[in-house]
Amino acid sequence: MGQEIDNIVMDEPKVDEMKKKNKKENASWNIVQVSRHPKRPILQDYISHIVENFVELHGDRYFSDDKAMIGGFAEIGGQKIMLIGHNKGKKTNENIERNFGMAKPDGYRKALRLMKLAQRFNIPVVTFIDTPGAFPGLEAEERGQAEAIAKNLTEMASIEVPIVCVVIGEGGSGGALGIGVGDRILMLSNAIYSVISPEGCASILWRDAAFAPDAAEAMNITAKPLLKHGIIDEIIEEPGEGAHTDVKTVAESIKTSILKNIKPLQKLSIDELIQSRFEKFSAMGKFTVNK
Amino acid sequence: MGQEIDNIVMDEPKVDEMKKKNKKENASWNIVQVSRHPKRPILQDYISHIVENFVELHGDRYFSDDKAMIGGFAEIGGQKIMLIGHNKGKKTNENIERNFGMAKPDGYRKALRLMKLAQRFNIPVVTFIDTPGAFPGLEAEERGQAEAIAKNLTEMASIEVPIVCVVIGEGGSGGALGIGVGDRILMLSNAIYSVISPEGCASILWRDAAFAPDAAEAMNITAKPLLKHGIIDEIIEEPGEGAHTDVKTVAESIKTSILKNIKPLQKLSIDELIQSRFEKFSAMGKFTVNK
Amino acid sequence: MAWFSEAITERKKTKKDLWVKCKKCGSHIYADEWKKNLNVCPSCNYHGAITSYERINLLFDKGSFKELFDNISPKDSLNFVDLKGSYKDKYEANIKKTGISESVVTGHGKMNGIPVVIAVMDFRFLGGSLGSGTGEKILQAANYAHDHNLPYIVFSASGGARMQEGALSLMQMAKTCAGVARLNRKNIPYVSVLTNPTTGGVSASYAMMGDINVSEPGALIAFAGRRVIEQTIGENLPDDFQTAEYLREHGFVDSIVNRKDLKDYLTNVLSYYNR
Amino acid sequence: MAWFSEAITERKKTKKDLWVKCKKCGSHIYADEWKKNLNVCPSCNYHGAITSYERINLLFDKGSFKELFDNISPKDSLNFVDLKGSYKDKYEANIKKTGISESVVTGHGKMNGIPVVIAVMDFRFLGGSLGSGTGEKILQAANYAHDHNLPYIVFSASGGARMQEGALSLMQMAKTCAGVARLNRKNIPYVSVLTNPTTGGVSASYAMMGDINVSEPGALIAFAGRRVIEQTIGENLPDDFQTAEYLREHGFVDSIVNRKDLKDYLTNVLSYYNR
Ligand SMILES: [Zn+2]
Ligand SMILES: [Zn+2]
Repeated sequence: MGQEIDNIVMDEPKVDEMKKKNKKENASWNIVQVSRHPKRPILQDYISHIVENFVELHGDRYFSDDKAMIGGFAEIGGQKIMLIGHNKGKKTNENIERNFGMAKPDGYRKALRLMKLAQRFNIPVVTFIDTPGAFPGLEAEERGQAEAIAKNLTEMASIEVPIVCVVIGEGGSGGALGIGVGDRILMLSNAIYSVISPEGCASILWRDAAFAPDAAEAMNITAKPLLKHGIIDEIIEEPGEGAHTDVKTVAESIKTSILKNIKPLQKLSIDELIQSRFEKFSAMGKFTVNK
Repeated sequence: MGQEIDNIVMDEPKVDEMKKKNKKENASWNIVQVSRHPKRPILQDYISHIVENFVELHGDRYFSDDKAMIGGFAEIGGQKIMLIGHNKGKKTNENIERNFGMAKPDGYRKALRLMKLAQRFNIPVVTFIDTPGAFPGLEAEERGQAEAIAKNLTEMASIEVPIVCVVIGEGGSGGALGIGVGDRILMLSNAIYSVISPEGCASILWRDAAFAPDAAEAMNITAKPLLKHGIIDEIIEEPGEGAHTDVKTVAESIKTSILKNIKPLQKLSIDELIQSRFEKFSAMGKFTVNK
Repeated sequence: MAWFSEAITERKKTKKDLWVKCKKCGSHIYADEWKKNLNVCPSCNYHGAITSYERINLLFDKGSFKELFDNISPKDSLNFVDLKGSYKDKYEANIKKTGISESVVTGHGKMNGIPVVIAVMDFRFLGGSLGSGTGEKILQAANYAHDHNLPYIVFSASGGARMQEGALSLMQMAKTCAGVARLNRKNIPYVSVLTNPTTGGVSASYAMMGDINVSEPGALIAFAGRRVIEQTIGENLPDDFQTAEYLREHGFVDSIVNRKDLKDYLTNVLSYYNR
Repeated sequence: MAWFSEAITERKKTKKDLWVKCKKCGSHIYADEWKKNLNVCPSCNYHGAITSYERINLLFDKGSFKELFDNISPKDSLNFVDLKGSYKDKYEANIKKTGISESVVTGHGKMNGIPVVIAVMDFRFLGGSLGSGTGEKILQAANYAHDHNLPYIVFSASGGARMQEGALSLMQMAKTCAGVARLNRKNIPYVSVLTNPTTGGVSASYAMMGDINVSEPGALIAFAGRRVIEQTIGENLPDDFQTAEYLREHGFVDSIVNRKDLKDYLTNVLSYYNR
């Protein structure tokens, strides 16, 4: 039934083949492991490597300063930007203070405030995505986690400066997308970006979280298929076994890629920029168009 | 020293005369008493008398639905408006739920949301002011009472539809002004509008709250001097002993005055409207200009 | 996204009976009476599920509704297979079962004489999940409203994003919100009606972005699932947590309106639009 | 508005001494050292009061500051008389005492080469209260920034609105914010620096509306007075309640910056402005 509106050919394994495979050791699951590696570089690592002048700004102007989401003025290779990103920690106390990079509504509202400030100052926004997801807690629901994310998705569509997003680790669902609506979406080669965690998907569709590797593979959460599907624009290759084996090199690659991607966006008029961002997201998704 | 930039002549009593007066029975203090009369009509009374179709809307989209501040679509004499106002109660339980008309930041943010909605729908905003002041509590400070009021003052300066404000009872300080930046400011003849409560002023400048009547008189908090000083534009006369003696009549007067004042504003272009509102508030204040 | 399988199962149990058992109060109601009462329990006002077309019939002036974009249906672009089989088999079965081709029906027509564009989600179709086809239809309808200067109303009923489409479904959140953003910039009213349930990615995108957010009584409106939160905070949640009433209290829903009153409520609200 | 009389009294006590006693930690510091350290306690980093001109000297490149609107002073338009006498006598004494004509000094100049417009409140003048003259100067400076496309910086230090001018002083909150609104519409940066104390009507108007809100350490920033709140809620408040640090925690202050670093901080921030 119906005509396919896109020409992307997936070289997915056939169902029979999948059933034969050892589910625990597929390529996607390996990448999930790397993306969650305890030594995986976090935003603060990249800031210390590539940011020349970070003026951190605080607060959403409504309720709090969410430490799971940081941002401020920054300079990268002479380019002034508004830097915004999920703020995971490494040590236990850091992770508690930063809530493991799971932002509350306050974090998303702070991010939006800084984007509007970037608009006022006329500098590009660069976001760094690295979160297991938005915080699933009582106070987050109570203060409008859904509203905060939804508002960012809506407002980011109209922010009148270039937005470049970089997925550096875990791109967990709506919590990732909440700072992920941009003109260019870059992604580290061992990062993931997914509608639901592999464990969550497995526990629903396989009725057992142990099938997470299967879910990871099935959902196409790694950079290569996401590039094919038009969800990201560019893959930033990590060296060796992953970013944690050579932070300096991967930081430099991120910097180069950001600068390269900002440049052409700065040549667009505001109308062109907004229109092309709208078209970019309008084009996302694969569906059947029936005659 | 200096040249006076305005020509308003105040017929205030001289200092000596004031000292002779019986402070407890001055005209201002009498009006304070009427404005706080337990049977003084509240916003809900006027709504039931003059509003034909009230669609109450709820919530600030951040934290709560503050019951001390209400608002929604309304029709007055065929004119569609966004109605917003402080919501005092009469019975004890009402007053507890509505916090005696003392709004929290959530109330001011809800008011602003509704004003922006009015702007989207292109209908005038009419606000009703009746509050002892913004709520002075821990949670209000914590959630940014100052920010919420300040933001309303700033944003109301740029709302692109006519705004008419009516002071119907107590116009208590920043909590009143937080919904009081408009193109036309109307005031009931027994309402008050003041920078600080007479009691508060007396306890600071007279070191005794019992001097509230003196403070009330000294601060010019009643409609007539406020009209002279250009702070309000029109006095709506109350019948007999005050609005509580004839709610229906005063409600009709309010309605007539609102409709009369909206009309010319609707003929202005957006630029003219914003510019004239800016000029109106720019002109407020009396100071000396030295040569 | 965990709710819908459960909910579907419950619905199936009562489907072919002459009686409907109210999920909330347990009353048994004649199927006819249930239907006549718009799938609302006469005892406790529980608002049961309703199909897209039933909803449309309730809302639109007779004969005025024209469906749009009904040529769009899902696509299994990931060749997604889970324990129960392929996504393709699943959605094809859903198309057959429901007679609609995606989890939302879109179109335009008149409500009490007022022309509007509408999107009505259908929970029967894969739990109302937000797939690429869903997002496309919701965006196209928004664009139609934009281009024709018509108010836009979306009725949500959804378990969230459709995970069988991977991140493609996640992106529908951004895509649909981009449509809302365009309406905002043109000052075209957008009213969101949140019905039971509106959860996950749908709550965190267009459903929460109405100029006015309306809900039916008792509707579950949630970003994270109740059980996930209980695990996170290790304590029980308030009884009314994540209900429409709770959300109104916390500032995210403007009004809670009974199903039978929604048509008049919506047109009353839209009568204030003055551009 | 209750704070300032008290604060002034305390200042007077130490004014003519060779020693300054730190209000926070009680250390005795040589007046010379205190001054050299910009009125900041070397022991506990308490940021003491500083006059407008001292502040301006700290901030502006040598010889670059030009004062504007210094012809404006208060007016006793209500013929206000309280127990201690008339408002007119009070402000005239303040003009004599401070050598400035209102509670704010306005002007323009260069900070590290960057041209800016500035308003610096002076707590010595009637407790930095917001009178009509204050509001007028702050608005005029905003208009100057607007017309010349220059960033605007306001240093606040105030007990709140000036009640001796009645509602006229209240209206200065709206008037100054209208000036901020115009800057916003033109995308001209506005930075607010909140110093000790910034309270009442000043906190609830321009002081809280910075694109960036900066504060000096430990500054009291409050809408309602501590005692009023304690009466309202009938319990004690947290120790750091209404400090700059508390406000940063709650999302209302971007950065807390030591006095000596403020010039570089502000010009660094403004270096990001790209219009
Ligand atoms: Zn029932
Ligand atoms: Zn000290």
